[in-house]
Amino acid sequence: MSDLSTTSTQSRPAAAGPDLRSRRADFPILATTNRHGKPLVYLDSAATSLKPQAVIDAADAYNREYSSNIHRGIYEIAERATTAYEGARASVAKLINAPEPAEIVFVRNATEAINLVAYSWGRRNIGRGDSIVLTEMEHHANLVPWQLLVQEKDGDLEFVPITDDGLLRLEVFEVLLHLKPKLVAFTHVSNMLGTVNPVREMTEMAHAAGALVLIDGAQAVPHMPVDVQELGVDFYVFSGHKMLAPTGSGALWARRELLEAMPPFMAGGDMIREVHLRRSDWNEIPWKFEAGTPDISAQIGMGAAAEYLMAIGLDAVRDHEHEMVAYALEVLRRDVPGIELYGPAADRRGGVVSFNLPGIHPHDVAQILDRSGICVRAGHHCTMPLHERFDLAASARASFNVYTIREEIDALATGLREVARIFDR
Amino acid sequence: MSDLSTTSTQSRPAAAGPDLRSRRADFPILATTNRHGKPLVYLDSAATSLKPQAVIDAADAYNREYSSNIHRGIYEIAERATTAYEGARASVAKLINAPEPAEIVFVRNATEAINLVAYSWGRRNIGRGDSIVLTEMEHHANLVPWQLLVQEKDGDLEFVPITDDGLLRLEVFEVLLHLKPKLVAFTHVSNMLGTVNPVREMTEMAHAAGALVLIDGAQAVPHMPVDVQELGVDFYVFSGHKMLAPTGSGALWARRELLEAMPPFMAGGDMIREVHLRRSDWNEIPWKFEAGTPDISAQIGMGAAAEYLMAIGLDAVRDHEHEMVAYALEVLRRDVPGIELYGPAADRRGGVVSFNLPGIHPHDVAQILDRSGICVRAGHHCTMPLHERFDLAASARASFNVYTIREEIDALATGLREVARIFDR
Amino acid sequence: MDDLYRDYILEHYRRPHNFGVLEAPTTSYEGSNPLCGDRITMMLGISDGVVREVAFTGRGCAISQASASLLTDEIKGKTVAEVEEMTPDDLLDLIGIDISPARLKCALLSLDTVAHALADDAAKQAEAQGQTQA
Amino acid sequence: MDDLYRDYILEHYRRPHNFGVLEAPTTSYEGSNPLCGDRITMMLGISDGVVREVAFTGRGCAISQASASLLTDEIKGKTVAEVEEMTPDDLLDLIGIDISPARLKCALLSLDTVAHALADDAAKQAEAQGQTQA
Ligand SMILES: Cc1ncc(COP(=O)(O)O)c(C=O)c1O
Ligand SMILES: Cc1ncc(COP(=O)(O)O)c(C=O)c1O
Repeated sequence: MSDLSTTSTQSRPAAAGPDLRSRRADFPILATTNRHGKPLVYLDSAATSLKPQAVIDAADAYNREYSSNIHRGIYEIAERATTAYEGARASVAKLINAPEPAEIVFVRNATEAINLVAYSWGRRNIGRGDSIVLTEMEHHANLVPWQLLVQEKDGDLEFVPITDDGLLRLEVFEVLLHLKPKLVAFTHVSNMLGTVNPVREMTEMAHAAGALVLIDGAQAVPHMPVDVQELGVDFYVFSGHKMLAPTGSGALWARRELLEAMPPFMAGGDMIREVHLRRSDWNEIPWKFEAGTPDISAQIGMGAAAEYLMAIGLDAVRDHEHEMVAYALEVLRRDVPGIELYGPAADRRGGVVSFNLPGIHPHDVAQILDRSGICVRAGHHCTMPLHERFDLAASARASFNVYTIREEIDALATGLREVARIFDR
Repeated sequence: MSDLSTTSTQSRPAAAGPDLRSRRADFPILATTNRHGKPLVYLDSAATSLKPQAVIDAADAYNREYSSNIHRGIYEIAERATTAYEGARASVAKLINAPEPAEIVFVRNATEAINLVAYSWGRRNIGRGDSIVLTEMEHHANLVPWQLLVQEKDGDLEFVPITDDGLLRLEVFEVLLHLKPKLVAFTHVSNMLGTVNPVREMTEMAHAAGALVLIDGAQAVPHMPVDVQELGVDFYVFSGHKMLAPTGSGALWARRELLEAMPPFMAGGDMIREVHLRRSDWNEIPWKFEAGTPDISAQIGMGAAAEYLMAIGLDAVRDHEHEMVAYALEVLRRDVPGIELYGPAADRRGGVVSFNLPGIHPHDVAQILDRSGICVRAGHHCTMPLHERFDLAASARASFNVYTIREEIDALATGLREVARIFDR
Repeated sequence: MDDLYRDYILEHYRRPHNFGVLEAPTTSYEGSNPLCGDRITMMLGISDGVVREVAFTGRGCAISQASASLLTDEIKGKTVAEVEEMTPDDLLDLIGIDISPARLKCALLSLDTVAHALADDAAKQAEAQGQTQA
Repeated sequence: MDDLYRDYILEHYRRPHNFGVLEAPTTSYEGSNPLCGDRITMMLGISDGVVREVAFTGRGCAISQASASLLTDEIKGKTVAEVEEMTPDDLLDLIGIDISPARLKCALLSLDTVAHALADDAAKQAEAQGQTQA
């Protein structure tokens, strides 16, 4: 398939080695074909990742062998469920080097995690005139909850602008910090530009100005080593379904003192210590924030996904995706005439490449690629203000994960030439 | 196993017929045994239900064949996922005879549904001095969110008391309605007493007094025909995991006008129409309330569970569970000396029987039953105030579902005699 | 090769009919599909209950633009009542290709925008009539 | 027959040692485990740094009650320092049966309550000393 291997220039990626081949065999969906018999070329991992057999099996085993509620059952399968659920918490804590599993709150997704912080921490700590600093490249999940909060509390939002290359303008950030914001919240990796932001440096700046820092790690955790202690941040959120885990799983990490001081978000069973008709008090963290029956099977799956990623090694994951991105930027630029590529150079980005073909709407691009089994996203990728910033109505996006291979990027390039051909007829 | 079949008195239930036998074969977990090789006798369905193969397969197929994000993908597997997810919404709507699928909001569980209403409808509609009427038999999920709301808004909670038989005292309800509450919220079926409350009658009374009505259907939907239009209520909530579906699935139903007038609860992707840096507007219902990537696989499973239940027929489900409850009350009363049983007679209850053995803590009861593979719940079942009402520290609870058979109730009776024997030695 | 990008669709996309502005439209409306960034402004010149003139501008995908091109051809010369009766299925028949659920909004944006323009016009006339009667 | 309900555990449950009230305890504490409704009040009589007297009342499951019975036997006559050093594992050894994770809180409630009672006592003495010094 790769008609490029002979012409490759300075970065000459090795063909997918035996490791990667056998890794692909872990993902049953990669053996499927589409309605035209074409194999799946899944380049939409930033939207949601594929699931390996180990994760599917972990969730399945719960349903088949020990389906029961957790924490309160004094019988064998309930104890097994509790152990598996709390074990998953420990695995997820390890994945991001959280100091203790109790600091991991399980949630449905990154969106819920941010809303939890906005409702619980935010409503208590943001008052009239207080400001929150975000950036122009935030996903709606890390923007709209803060809009609602400042509307309610009469606070302000400020935005770190970006360069045309898609990098945050730190000199403006510096100035915004003079406003003494209470919170700085930004994405670790942009889901449209791919930009990897300098979290540690910006966190130091924010802390020096007295702000807490929340990082949206939805596009970072599955793709690179993340160590919340080394980053020094205060809140870190991510989604399970983007890190090989089932939909319905996700996590908020925050420092113990913060979680302990925060009032509950949702209320109900399991998050309480004592309930009377007119007052109640709360359970310890993390359970204080996990009201009702959690998504036991999905979170067990998330634990399995964390173990799967750690077994590959997050450095290896990062290297692989870096190789894919470098290769994609090179091939697309060279082989797809007129393509517009957004975002910074390969060494400053995660596994995301957004682009447009001149004069062709990304919906049409995606639709034509679909015939060949190639899945890319088209639209605003939940970053409308960022698209406005670049004066784009929409863009197409290819995004990678541990199972992505060069041949898929080759297929994308071939597919894009076909799109151009159809529209040029 | 049933040493009772010859001595059975007035209600002589038929032995589990071929239908029920083959239905049990649908639940893979029922073929498992515990560490002592004893078959599973699962009597904790009120905590969470077992999952049939059809549900496991539905969730699995998503993970194996068309794992992708919904609503925005222009490629084959994303369209399949969107169709399956929205199809599940239609099935769930049909299960409770909702006028239209758009009135079904997918949530993690009943708890989230109630919190959604408390945050979104409640914070806008409950003000200083406004009252909300609940009952003494509410699950913490339908109590603590309202406590938080009235604490914030300086409103009041009032409680309908219950009789010693576990029935709501409607004459007191009548009086409480003179307070002109804004909302009346109560459980359709009590998860401790099993009481089936007269929803329709109470709703008429509440509406006549100008209150809206929210029903906690967590213990009703999987066990009997529920028709929200016939009941005439305003909000109806339930959990998927108690109705044979995966954990992580659940639904809020509310009338279109209510949902449209309510502000969003969580904010993020998918729930918006347009996002600018400082303001946004909202998507149509139900998506306005589904921020971020939903639990696609679990909700698809919930659709399959709804279809599974409808295929059995909810009247048949209700009859079966009624038979089990009548049998359990009869057998336990007759064969377990001194047992204390809580709640009303069989014809006013769902598939729940709570009890205590005199002088023996329910934890010890559950633990000893576990040896024989019998799973019952022990504790307060998230109804602390109700336990206080009966001056109980805790109770044990057996609860049933479509797969429960008389032999399991016989096993429970035998097990309880063994518990008593051990403690009497 | 599947149906969606037939030559005549692409032809309508490349050289849309009735693309442009009316000098003095009786009614106009800007419809948009924020999720994909499609935008269409429909301008109608109505007299004696008949759509005499129609033009549109906008940007968007091939489906939405071709749909607008085909629809404007179709409604020109029709009575307002006839246009109001057009259903999504009528428009889809006109387009003549299978539209997948994900693209329905693109295909139907033009009709939706026309419907809004007509509703605005009807409201204006009702108001005018109200004022005359008052 | 598994380990949990051995005869000596049931014996301690039925006839717990040191069950009752002290007339004038130096310190006492009520611990509870709201999730299961277990409640234990521990009363200690301490002099010269030694636990001279100990009694408890309460209600709860066999495990929590037997644990309190065994623990009170164990600490009577020990120095405060020795008692403070007792770990959950020490208590579990004393109970001598395998406790599943779900029952750990029941088993450890007695020790937790004693620890609170001692902490209260230490705080009281520190305060008294502070006042003397002031
Ligand atoms: C009556 C009732 N309401 C609400 C709930 C809460 O359900 P969930 O934990 O699924 O949110 C339960 C389940 O425990 C229940 O029995
Ligand atoms: C950067 C970023 N933040 C947040 C989200 C929201 O993730 P979820 O939909 O899982 O809550 C996404 C995913 O779309 C994302 O890319």
